[in-house]
Amino acid sequence: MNTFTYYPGCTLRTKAKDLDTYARSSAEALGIALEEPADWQCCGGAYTTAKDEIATKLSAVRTLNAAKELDRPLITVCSACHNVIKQTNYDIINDEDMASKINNYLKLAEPYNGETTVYHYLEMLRDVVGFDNLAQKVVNPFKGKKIAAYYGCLLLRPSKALAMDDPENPTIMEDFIKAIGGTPVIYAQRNECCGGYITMEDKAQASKRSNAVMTSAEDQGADMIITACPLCLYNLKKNSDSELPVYYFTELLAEALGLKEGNNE
Amino acid sequence: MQMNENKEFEPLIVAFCCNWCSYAGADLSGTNRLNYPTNVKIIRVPCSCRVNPMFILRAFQRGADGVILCGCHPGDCHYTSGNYFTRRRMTLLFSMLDFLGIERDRTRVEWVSAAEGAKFAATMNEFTEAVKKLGPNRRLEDLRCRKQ
Amino acid sequence: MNKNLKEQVLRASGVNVLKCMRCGKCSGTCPSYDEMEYHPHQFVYMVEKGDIEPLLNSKSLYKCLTCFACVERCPRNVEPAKVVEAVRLAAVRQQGNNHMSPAQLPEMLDDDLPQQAIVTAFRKYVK
Amino acid sequence: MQRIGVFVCHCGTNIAATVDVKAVAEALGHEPGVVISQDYQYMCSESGQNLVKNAIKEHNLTGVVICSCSPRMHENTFRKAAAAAGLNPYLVEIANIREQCSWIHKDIATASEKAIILGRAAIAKVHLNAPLIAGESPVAKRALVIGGGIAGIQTALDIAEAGFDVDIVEKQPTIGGKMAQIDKTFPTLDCAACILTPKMVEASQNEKIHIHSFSEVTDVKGFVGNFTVTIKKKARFVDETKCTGCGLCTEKCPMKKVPNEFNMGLDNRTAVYIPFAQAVPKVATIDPNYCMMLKNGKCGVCSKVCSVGAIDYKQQDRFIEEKYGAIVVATGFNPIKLDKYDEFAYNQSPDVVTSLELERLMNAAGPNGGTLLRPSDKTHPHKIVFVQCVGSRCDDSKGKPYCSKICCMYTAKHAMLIREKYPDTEVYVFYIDVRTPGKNFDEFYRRAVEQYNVHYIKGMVGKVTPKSDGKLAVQASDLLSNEQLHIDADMVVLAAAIEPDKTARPLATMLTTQMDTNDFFTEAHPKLRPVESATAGIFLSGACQGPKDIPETVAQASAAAAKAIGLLCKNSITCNPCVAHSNELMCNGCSSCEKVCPYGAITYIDKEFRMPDRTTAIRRVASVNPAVCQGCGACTVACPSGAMDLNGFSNSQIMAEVDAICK
Amino acid sequence: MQEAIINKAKQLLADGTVDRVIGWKRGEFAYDITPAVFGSAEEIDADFVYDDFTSANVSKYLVKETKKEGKVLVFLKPCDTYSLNQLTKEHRVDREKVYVVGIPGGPKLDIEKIKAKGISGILSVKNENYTLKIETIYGEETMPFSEAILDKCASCKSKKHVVYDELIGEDGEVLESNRFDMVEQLENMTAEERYNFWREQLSKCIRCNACRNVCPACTCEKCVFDNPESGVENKAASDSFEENMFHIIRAFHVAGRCTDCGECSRVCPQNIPLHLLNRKFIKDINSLYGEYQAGEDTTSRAPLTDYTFDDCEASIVHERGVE
Repeated sequence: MNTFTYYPGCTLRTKAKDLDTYARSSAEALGIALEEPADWQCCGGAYTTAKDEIATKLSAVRTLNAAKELDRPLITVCSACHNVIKQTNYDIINDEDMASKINNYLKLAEPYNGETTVYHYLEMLRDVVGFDNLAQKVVNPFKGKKIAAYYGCLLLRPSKALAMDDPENPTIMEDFIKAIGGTPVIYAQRNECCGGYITMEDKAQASKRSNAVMTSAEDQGADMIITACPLCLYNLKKNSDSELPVYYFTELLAEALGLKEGNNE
Repeated sequence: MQMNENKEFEPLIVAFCCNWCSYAGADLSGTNRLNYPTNVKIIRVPCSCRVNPMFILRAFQRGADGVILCGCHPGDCHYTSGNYFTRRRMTLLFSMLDFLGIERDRTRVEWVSAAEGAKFAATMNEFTEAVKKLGPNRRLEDLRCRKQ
Repeated sequence: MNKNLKEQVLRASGVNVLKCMRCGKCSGTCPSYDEMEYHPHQFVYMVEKGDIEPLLNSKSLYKCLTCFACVERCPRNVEPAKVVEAVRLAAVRQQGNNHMSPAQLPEMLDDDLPQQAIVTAFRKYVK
Repeated sequence: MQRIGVFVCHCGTNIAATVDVKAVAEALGHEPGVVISQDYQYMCSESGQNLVKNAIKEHNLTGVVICSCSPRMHENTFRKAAAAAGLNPYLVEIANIREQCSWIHKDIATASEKAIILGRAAIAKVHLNAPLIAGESPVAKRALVIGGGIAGIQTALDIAEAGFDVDIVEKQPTIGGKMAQIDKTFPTLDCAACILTPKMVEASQNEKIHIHSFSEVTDVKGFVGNFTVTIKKKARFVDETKCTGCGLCTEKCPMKKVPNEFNMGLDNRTAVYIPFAQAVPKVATIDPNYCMMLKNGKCGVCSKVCSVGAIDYKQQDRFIEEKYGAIVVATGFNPIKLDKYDEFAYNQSPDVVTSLELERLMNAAGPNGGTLLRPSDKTHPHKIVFVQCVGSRCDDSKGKPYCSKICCMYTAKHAMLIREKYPDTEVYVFYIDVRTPGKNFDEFYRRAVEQYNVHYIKGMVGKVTPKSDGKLAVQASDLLSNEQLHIDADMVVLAAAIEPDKTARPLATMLTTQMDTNDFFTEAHPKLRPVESATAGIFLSGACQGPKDIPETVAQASAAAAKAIGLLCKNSITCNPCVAHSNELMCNGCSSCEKVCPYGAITYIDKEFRMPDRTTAIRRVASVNPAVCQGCGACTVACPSGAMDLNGFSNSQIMAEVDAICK
Repeated sequence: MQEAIINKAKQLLADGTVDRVIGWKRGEFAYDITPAVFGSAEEIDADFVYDDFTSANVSKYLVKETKKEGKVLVFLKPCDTYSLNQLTKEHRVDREKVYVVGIPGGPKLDIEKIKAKGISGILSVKNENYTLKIETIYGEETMPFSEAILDKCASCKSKKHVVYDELIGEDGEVLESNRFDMVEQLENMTAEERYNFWREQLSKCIRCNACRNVCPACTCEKCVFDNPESGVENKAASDSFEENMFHIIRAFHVAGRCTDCGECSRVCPQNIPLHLLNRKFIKDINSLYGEYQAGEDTTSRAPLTDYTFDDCEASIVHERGVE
């Protein structure tokens, strides 16, 4: 059995339990053990790119270092955590000055220099499990369902740091949809921001953005949207006028694997 | 090696430059009036691959304090492959000199294109400084086989 | 022109604004364009000119979604979002200039709002 | 006994201001072997040269050292002067006391001291210089043009006009290249086919021109005047000599779903095909990737309908070898792939097209017979958005750092043609800069704006979103009005950057020519030798050297032809005498030198030697072909015994320079 | 073994397979074994020797012998076969004119190590069950075989014959050797220490040229150091530097060609560890350009006449190891 260090993040413990629960149960069914590090802190939700910001990067480095000490790759599932942790790791590797400031501050037993490999759960499905293998384990395929993958802004950008997929023409979620038997729907707004970050302050702007995303998906004939981000899910549901259902991709995964009751007949 | 009036050590630097890129790059730094020290004396060769390790050792033997070899960037050799051979030869030669305990900073390979006049001057300034710090070349010139 | 502020923004962002060729693709791709008073390309250009005060006081700072569309699509690798962030940091780091306070929170919240929204807002807008 | 003359140039004040030229001349006059040492205002001037010539005669000099500017500047001048005075030109050495001394140093004392040392090194070298006589090698009176686009065709026509045989190698089944795909040409709006196809026919009918279509260069050996080239004639499964181009086979071929590359895949062709009506040679070709007969042996329709029996399913690739005196590269360009630019939805909507695709959509021989229709639903587009600089002027991993040069003009052309033909269609052009240097170019662009009311908007499209109603939601910035525009367009046209053809790089390796990082061939000199490569005998024509429009391409093609003709006119060429040579008595025959020679100039012969004990022994020794050797010297270092040495840069000469400098 | 070899030699001479035999014969002392050419069975019976002191690599003699008429029989130990392959590759030896019989290799004995035990006046040395019985003019002495092994045999790289026409005895395998240990030890010293080490060693050089003369890679028709035209001619070193020049250039000239047979150090009368220079090059080549064993075959491209586009830059020397 493959074991990975698993970082759920704050939201998955509270408002996005579905994202977390089904990620775990599905991983188990796919022969992947996810192990949480003993004590992790919230990643901060957004990466501060500024070079003179050190304090805001520390919690992510602690998580990365915890994974390094366990000598296993680090898996994240929330798009935001994934973005923050990967960008932190990228900057530590590429910005010596920043790395030394962070290490000076943290005083770890051994300095952290970007040794940990960070995977998004989807990358794990693609690169460790393999979508072909996944397809073979599907018991309830989403046959005939037109599913629109929503990447949002966090999952792919900046592509230099995240290096997950082509930032303009991604296929990882579409391949995932094919693996669970569905038909992927490609729509232009799949990699545009839903406006989630501004939802507390400016509902109008958030709603304008979510509507743009939902309409684009509807236009291309989607039956449902999947996402990896709790904030996107909240925003697309709450702030758009669309009735299109929005799910976490892990929900569909669990359903396909027969681990969750669903309505995919 | 020469000493100027205030007795500051002035190293003698021999620079082998390939005719097509680096010698032209050196000319360009002249055309642009980019200064580098008089310590550097250039010997023109058709290609960096013409430089025999014997020339380098001979320069050290006769009193050079540093030897630098400049050629076209890998991939840009006028003769297509010359500098690739240079790269291997000099890597091994420098490694051997290091193995014999000769200071590493006395030897250097730098790729300078015909357009890189500024790089040529900067490289020569830097290299001269580095050799100056090492002081006179005694080890290679004076690796006394008969111990005193 | 405020030289110190410009230096500070350039250093913090790590962006070379001189690479900008004024194509406007950042502003063409920006999802918050209409909500912004100063647009991504203006941030880059005004920082280049050292004309930073107007940016410091603009609500545009809080309309940027940090979605990195401009960063990804800039043909010259300029990374406008990083400039916006550096200016925003310069603004909220000023005494008493936090953009948000915990007192405002209750009215903004609803039952479904994920934590990350609050965490993120405080990270971005509060020093 | 050597009699060496030293001549120190003031170069006006260029040298004399920082180097005490009198002191230098004085000091060098005391060097061993120096019989005369003089200084002069301008050594390169006529009177300066006369000074040298007179001294050679008067003092019966055996060597000359000129302390002046870089040898890259005037080495040839002084060599010629020496030759005119009866001294072997290779007995002249230059000490570079301008670029590498006076111009970079400020202190007169140290600069003068260095100038003396450089002079001394040159004197030490010239002591060991040997008179060299440049050899000659014959020139094959035939040229090869690689690439059969407008550049290659024009070059071939010009060379043929001068009376030389010329072969065109074209990898496609027909010549014509990109220009054949273009509809109209700027700024005159005359039809491309109307001006190109007569040239194609002219080329095919010219008895001096031999077209190898559907062929590739696979190997190049030799050197200027004497190249041996292997050409692969790919199997087209049709006997070129028999096929009449009647086209019956293409009508009857049952395999009709092959993407038509000539129309940029916008429609289909058959498995046996003639690329377009005016193809030259007008001969059918069978595409083995689609032909049912070639794939699984079932069909044979074309063979049955061909009345002349030209179909040959058993045809094999053929290789031919030919000798050429000159080679002209005319490999052209392609638009880049737009996979990485999906913010413009190129992969998502068939109505987002490249400019070259638009050419085909508008062309009378194109998929819609010349009526501009949207590829998705064949309706007439009412709003079209053009995006400039897609992938050009980029500093990222996706695009190209250069300006593709032709896009501004062809976009203005497209916009104008559309407005002319379909006045009800709104046309928007998003530009960063409109670049129109060229005769009548800016006037042309202004006409698009002023006369045809094309909306030119300074700004860039940031996102294209296809919608359910078939519209393309274009989101873009308008920098001058400082607003974000949202246009519901029917079509979006992307001006994709152009890049050199992918075959260029392997070809450059075969030809041992240089390329820049973008895979454009590098000219021998960016200003003064723009159509020659640095490798003698290889010339550059058209967009393989850099982005170019048609008139520029044709101009360069004729220029390359002129250079090639200049070479072919000679019966023989003078070789560089600074080449390697092997001392047979010391050669081990070990093959080390042969392995590092980039030109294959070294071969081995078995030679009989008399041994000290009066017996004879046969030894394998290296022999350098002086016409092939370019004088890099790689072999001299690979040789452990020192048998291999280089004329003009011999071991002892370089060693003497080292000694003089380190004295 | 000596008998088997002698019989083989006589048989091949008798049936006309070969015209001459390269082997070894005894010199002034019992342990002083030198290469020799034999033309007849009588000569072989009289002088041919093969014992624990027969360590000389005779492959180099083939350069001259194959220039003559007729075929030559040569007996090669595993390490010597690498030399022959390398010479064949460089066209120095005509393989067609050689009949190779592979014979088992060492370990061979080093007389200096026996003498170092204070044993002198040696008349003969016999190996009895890995104990050496040494007969001297002062009586018999004994010492363990293992203490008298040649250095080059102690770090043997291969027991495999890479070329032969026939074998006497079994063929062996390429070994995992410790031959780079000393090089590594030096690399880990400071530059100062290395400098002092080599000054100590090279100052012993008397420029006798034994290393060059024995080296199977040094077969130049005329050595650059003997050639006035090379600019570096110095038959006897005129200044201290020239010894260094000689040894560096010699090592450089054989870099990528040296099979690491160890003969240079074996024959050095001053016991200078010259093989370390060669091994340094071999070690560098292996680590920078991929494993390469000169003489392993006759076709591969030698590392110094080859390159890849992404070879490391010379600055790598500055970046690694101890300054």
